[in-house]
Amino acid sequence: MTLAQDPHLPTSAVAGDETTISTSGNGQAILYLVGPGVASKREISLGEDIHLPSRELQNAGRYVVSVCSDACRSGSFYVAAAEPASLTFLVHPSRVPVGLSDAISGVALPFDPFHNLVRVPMAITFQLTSGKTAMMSRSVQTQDGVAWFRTSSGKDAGVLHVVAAVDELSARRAVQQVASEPCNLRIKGQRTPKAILVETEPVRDCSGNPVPDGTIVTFTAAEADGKSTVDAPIKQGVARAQIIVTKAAVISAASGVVMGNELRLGAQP
Amino acid sequence: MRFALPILLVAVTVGLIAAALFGVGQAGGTVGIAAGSALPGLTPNAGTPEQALANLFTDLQRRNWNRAFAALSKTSGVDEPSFIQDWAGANGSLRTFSNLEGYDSRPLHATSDDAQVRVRLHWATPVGPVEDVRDFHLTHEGDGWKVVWPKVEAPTVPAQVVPVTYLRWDLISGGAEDGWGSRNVDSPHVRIISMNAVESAEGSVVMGEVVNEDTIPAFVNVNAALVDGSGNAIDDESSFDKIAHVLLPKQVSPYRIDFPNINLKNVKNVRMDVKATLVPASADPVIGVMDQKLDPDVQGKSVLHGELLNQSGQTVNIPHVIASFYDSNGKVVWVADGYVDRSLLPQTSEPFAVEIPRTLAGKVQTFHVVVNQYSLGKS
Amino acid sequence: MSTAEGYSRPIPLLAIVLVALAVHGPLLLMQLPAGSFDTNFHIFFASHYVHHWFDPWNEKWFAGFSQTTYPPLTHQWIALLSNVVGLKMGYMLVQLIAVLLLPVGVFRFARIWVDERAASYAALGSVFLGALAFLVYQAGQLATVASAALYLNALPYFYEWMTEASGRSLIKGIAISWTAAAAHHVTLIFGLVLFAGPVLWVACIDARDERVAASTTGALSRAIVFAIVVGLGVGAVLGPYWLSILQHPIHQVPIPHDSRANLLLNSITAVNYFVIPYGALILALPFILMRGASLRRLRPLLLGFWLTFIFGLGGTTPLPRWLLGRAYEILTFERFTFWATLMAMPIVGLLAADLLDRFRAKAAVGLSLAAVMTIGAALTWLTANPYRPAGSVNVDSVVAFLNRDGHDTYRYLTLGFGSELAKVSTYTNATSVDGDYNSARLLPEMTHYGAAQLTNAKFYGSAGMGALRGMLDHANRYGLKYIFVHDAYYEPLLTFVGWRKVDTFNNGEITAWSKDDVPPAHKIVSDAVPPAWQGLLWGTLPIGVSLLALFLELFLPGGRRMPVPVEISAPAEEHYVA
Amino acid sequence: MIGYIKSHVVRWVVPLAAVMTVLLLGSYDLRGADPTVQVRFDASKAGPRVVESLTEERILRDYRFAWTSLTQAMEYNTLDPLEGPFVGTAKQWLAQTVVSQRQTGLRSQYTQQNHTLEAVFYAPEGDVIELHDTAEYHLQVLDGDKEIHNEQVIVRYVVLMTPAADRWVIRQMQAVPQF
Repeated sequence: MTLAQDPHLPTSAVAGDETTISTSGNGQAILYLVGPGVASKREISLGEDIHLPSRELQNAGRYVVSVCSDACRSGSFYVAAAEPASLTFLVHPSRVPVGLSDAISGVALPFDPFHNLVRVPMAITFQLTSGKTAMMSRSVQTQDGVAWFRTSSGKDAGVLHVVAAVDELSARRAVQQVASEPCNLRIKGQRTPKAILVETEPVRDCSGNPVPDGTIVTFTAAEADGKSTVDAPIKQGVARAQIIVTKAAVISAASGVVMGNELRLGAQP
Repeated sequence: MRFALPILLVAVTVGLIAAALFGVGQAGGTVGIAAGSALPGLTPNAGTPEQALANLFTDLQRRNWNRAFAALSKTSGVDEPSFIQDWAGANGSLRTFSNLEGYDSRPLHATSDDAQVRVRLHWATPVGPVEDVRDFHLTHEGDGWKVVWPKVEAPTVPAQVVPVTYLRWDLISGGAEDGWGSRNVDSPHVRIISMNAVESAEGSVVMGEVVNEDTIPAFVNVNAALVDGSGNAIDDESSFDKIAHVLLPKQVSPYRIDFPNINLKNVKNVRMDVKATLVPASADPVIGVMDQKLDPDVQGKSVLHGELLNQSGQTVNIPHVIASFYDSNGKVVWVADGYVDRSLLPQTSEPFAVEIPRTLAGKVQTFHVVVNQYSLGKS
Repeated sequence: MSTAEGYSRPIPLLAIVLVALAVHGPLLLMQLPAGSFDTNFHIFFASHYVHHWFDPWNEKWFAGFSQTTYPPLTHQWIALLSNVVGLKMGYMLVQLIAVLLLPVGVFRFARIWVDERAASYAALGSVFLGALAFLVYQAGQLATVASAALYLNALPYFYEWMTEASGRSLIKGIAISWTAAAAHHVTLIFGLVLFAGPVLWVACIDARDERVAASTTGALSRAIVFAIVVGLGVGAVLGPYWLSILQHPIHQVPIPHDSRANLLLNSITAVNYFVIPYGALILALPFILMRGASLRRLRPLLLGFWLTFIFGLGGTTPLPRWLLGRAYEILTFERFTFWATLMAMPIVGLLAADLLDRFRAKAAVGLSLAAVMTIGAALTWLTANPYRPAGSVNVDSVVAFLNRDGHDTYRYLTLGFGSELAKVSTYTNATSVDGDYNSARLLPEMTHYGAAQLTNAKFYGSAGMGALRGMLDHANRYGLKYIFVHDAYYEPLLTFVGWRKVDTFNNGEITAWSKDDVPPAHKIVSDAVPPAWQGLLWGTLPIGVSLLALFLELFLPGGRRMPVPVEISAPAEEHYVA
Repeated sequence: MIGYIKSHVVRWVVPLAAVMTVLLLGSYDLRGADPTVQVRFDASKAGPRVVESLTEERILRDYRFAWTSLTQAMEYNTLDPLEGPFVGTAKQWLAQTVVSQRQTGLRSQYTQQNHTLEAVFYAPEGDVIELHDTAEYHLQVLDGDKEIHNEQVIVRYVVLMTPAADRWVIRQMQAVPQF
């Protein structure tokens, strides 16, 4: 039983393809295969070709082969990724105010069916559409298995569809374009027997997009010797609050850092 | 010896017991269960107003309601259920979770038949120790003093229908697939809009305000690390309960971070870090802060007080008030908070008060109050 | 044998042990102590030894603590037995062994003072002690019971060695004393004064009266030899314990305990710590005083009993505080009551003998009723007592939650779980910042407050809630992400400091809370980690001395001799005593 | 008497001691060695986003820790070290390797490790970084105690790391013949 020389290993192997190893000598020996996700051991007959099934070579990387009889002889070979089968597509942010420059970015990475990163350069197309309007279409060559883009947000609130595609493969993401800061925050008030009911006009940003419901508007009623405040959420486009004021007061509203108009009310008769 | 030794041992035992009862070596307090009572004859007589109050508080601590009520003056304008509710709270308020831990009493005036005692009550509550100052009126009846318990004005809510338009955000966590790239929901965008570090009696304090600039609710926590001249962190702490953690879109909250026993002189730099995560939230209830005024109280302390008005249709069990105080330049010079021990029933109001340090009273020009709240079963 | 003869003869020890087995065996096999205060604590310690016999550093509590802070013997035996019967039954078996050893110990201890017949009554009575039932079924003080039982078995050898200079007694006494220390150090430390003191005294009396061969000087010098050897051995056997105590003396703020309360000022405390433990013995107290004082030989025992009795009253008298100083705030005092009842038993044995001689069957019935009612009241008190451990919580869902989806990469806390905290800790892989052992706490958030477990924070008022707030304030520092709440009391605090309810278990009985910005837990650096050699000592010496004691008891012949029978002569006027 | 003791020793003590020894040994906690891993990191060429200095420190720390963990996992065939530093495909592959090694009785030792790490891509939002690692180490593969492979080797790895709650984790680690 002799092992004449090192095992003859494939010079190029592709993930998921089977391959063969040839050995020299005669008699029985043990073949070890250690690689990413694999550590196998089997008896072989020296001098015969050894068939490595595809399931053992699915993960790209470096494989060590060792053939042992009275002594061990080893070698290694690399398995490369197969053709792309999926795209990992990272898009940020998931929500973006309208009209912001360089606010949206995406990174795409092609992977083969066995989750190996495909490093062979290839062109990935990024497409952004808002409603039926195409906002951007760009083809980017992958480098080290990565392609990326960056662009500005649109003018209208709503869903922005972002697609990355290579050949028949595509990955789709959605970015919610939301209204920017409120613009021209205006309030009106109405006195009731117990208090003043104050409410905003429909709250919109400077592009006319409605500010999302739930956004807090702070109403403040300043009297000569104190003040009252209510943090009220916008519901169906309008924020409302009830403020107990008996004296002359100035009522104002603010949302975040944006101030609205003021209402001056006299004392309750 | 046959009789001498037993007699000696019994005598020493009795002597030791008497020594413990009459003040030599204090006995450990009861832990866990506030129940039981002293053996007959061992409860001191209410011979003084202070002793009458002490007996009353002991019974109230142990929830011996009948005995406590029996110790009240007949002139008290309260029935037993109202008395219990006044002391033990109702509607899941903070008081219902509280236990009287101790008290300090100070007589205000006393005659042979009548006394007024000011008592500072120390409550143990789930949100930390709470102090409450209350004046008690006592009268001499029969062979001892009795406490006159005032009539309790409990808020009543008329039967009504409060319209509700539900507005809340829920989270869908997605499937169990690999989260890389396919489940991107960005964290809310939150920004610290002001920060100020000052020295206080207890150490250093970092405070300011934070705003949720996003369109979704955010769970917010502000952390700060104090750094010395060599760039080493001295201490890191968080805003804990001195912040409204859940901020709705565009909502502003004060924050305060305490660094006990840290001298600000040793601090070269403050490293701020605001963490924001997306959380489910509700836009209700809306609580208005009415009639806010900064006035000195009877003890001369500067107190911001006002009324909280529940504008929604749900009971707010524990309201929490956080106030930021600004100087004439609009800089935050102090952040203080306080819990309200009565629950806030729908469409009703309850008073609140927040104290500010005496040294800062002169600096404060204006203030901003945020109301945080706990409602049973809505956490 | 006539009935009259039957009453005048000692009860065989084997029969007494069988009675103990018959009384306590079923209760333990039914796992009655499973709901006690400390059972889960002992099982938790044992579970660590199951997996890490030679590594006493336990990450599961207090973000890491050393188990060398508690003598390991009972836990190691549970760990060994658990390989066969599981942890819970392992606990019950070790507890049963301790309970069976107790009447043997009482019998042998009583023989130092009284004749065999009275000693046998003392031993039989000890099976029914309210204090024993209290410690086993309510408090779960396994180590105290085991150590006391062992110590009582060692004392006759001490007496024999002092009075007869018997080498075998010396060896066996020392081995059992070391074993008792390996089970519980506090018992040995106090036992030295309270139990061994009277034995030394009576040995000197016997020597002076020439009732034994030894001289007073000889007895004293042999006592010193015994004490030195035991002391050195205990130093070695519990070496890592002493080193850890020296490194981290207990400087924590005192934690209140009801056994330190004045029993006269709270009726329930009085019932819990006096009426239930003593039971019918309360009726015997005058006799104990009178009879103990009437015989010179019994006076050391009476004084030892009285001192222990006073200590057992906790804060009812100032004496324990005066004598113990700061240690008063660390110790709990129910164990002293247990020891007091054990010390009273020899004299109670005499009372039983007197009553049986005088009233025969009536006395037998009366004594039996008193014994059964004493233990019966203690068992009834388990459910009637407002101090009883909180009702058992099914923690399986909590354990399952922590053990899945990587939740164990964070630390957790339970609130309102009582002793079930230890049960959660035993079966989860996750670690906690809390724990159910006061002396092992080193985290400043806990030691700066006069409160024990965070899970019971509310019972300690502002101190407890202060400790809890301190810990929650540093949640990110400790990777504390999950809190399980079994008491709505804590919900407001959690809400205001930024925790959210994320799950409910057992139909809402338990809720799980989480904080979103907490990073995974990392190891907390501690100087309390014992070096490997201490782990090796800890894993070998305590179990080793227990095996040595077992070996010597079983295989060293002549070791079962009782002390020299002592004739108890009754005062002349008490004609009814034989 | 000596005979009496001897007979009992043989009958009881020896079996008892044997049982105790087995129980105690069964309880003994084996711990792996802590291998030394040298890592040099150059983040200057990454783009389009500039690697922040704090990020650079953390990646260096976490990458070194990941290799330390990998080394332990491969040597002792234990999965625990893989929890934390690895996620996704990288974790799955390493776990498969460990399981296969266990089944076949193999183990791999990575010693004398020197890693030269270079960042080549850092995403605009900082949610992924691609690294090239030129790793030089000594690899020994053993079947039981028998050495079947032994080499000093330079292996190039393409690594994708993503930020997790408190650290950077390796999501993809793929050896390539050249960059």
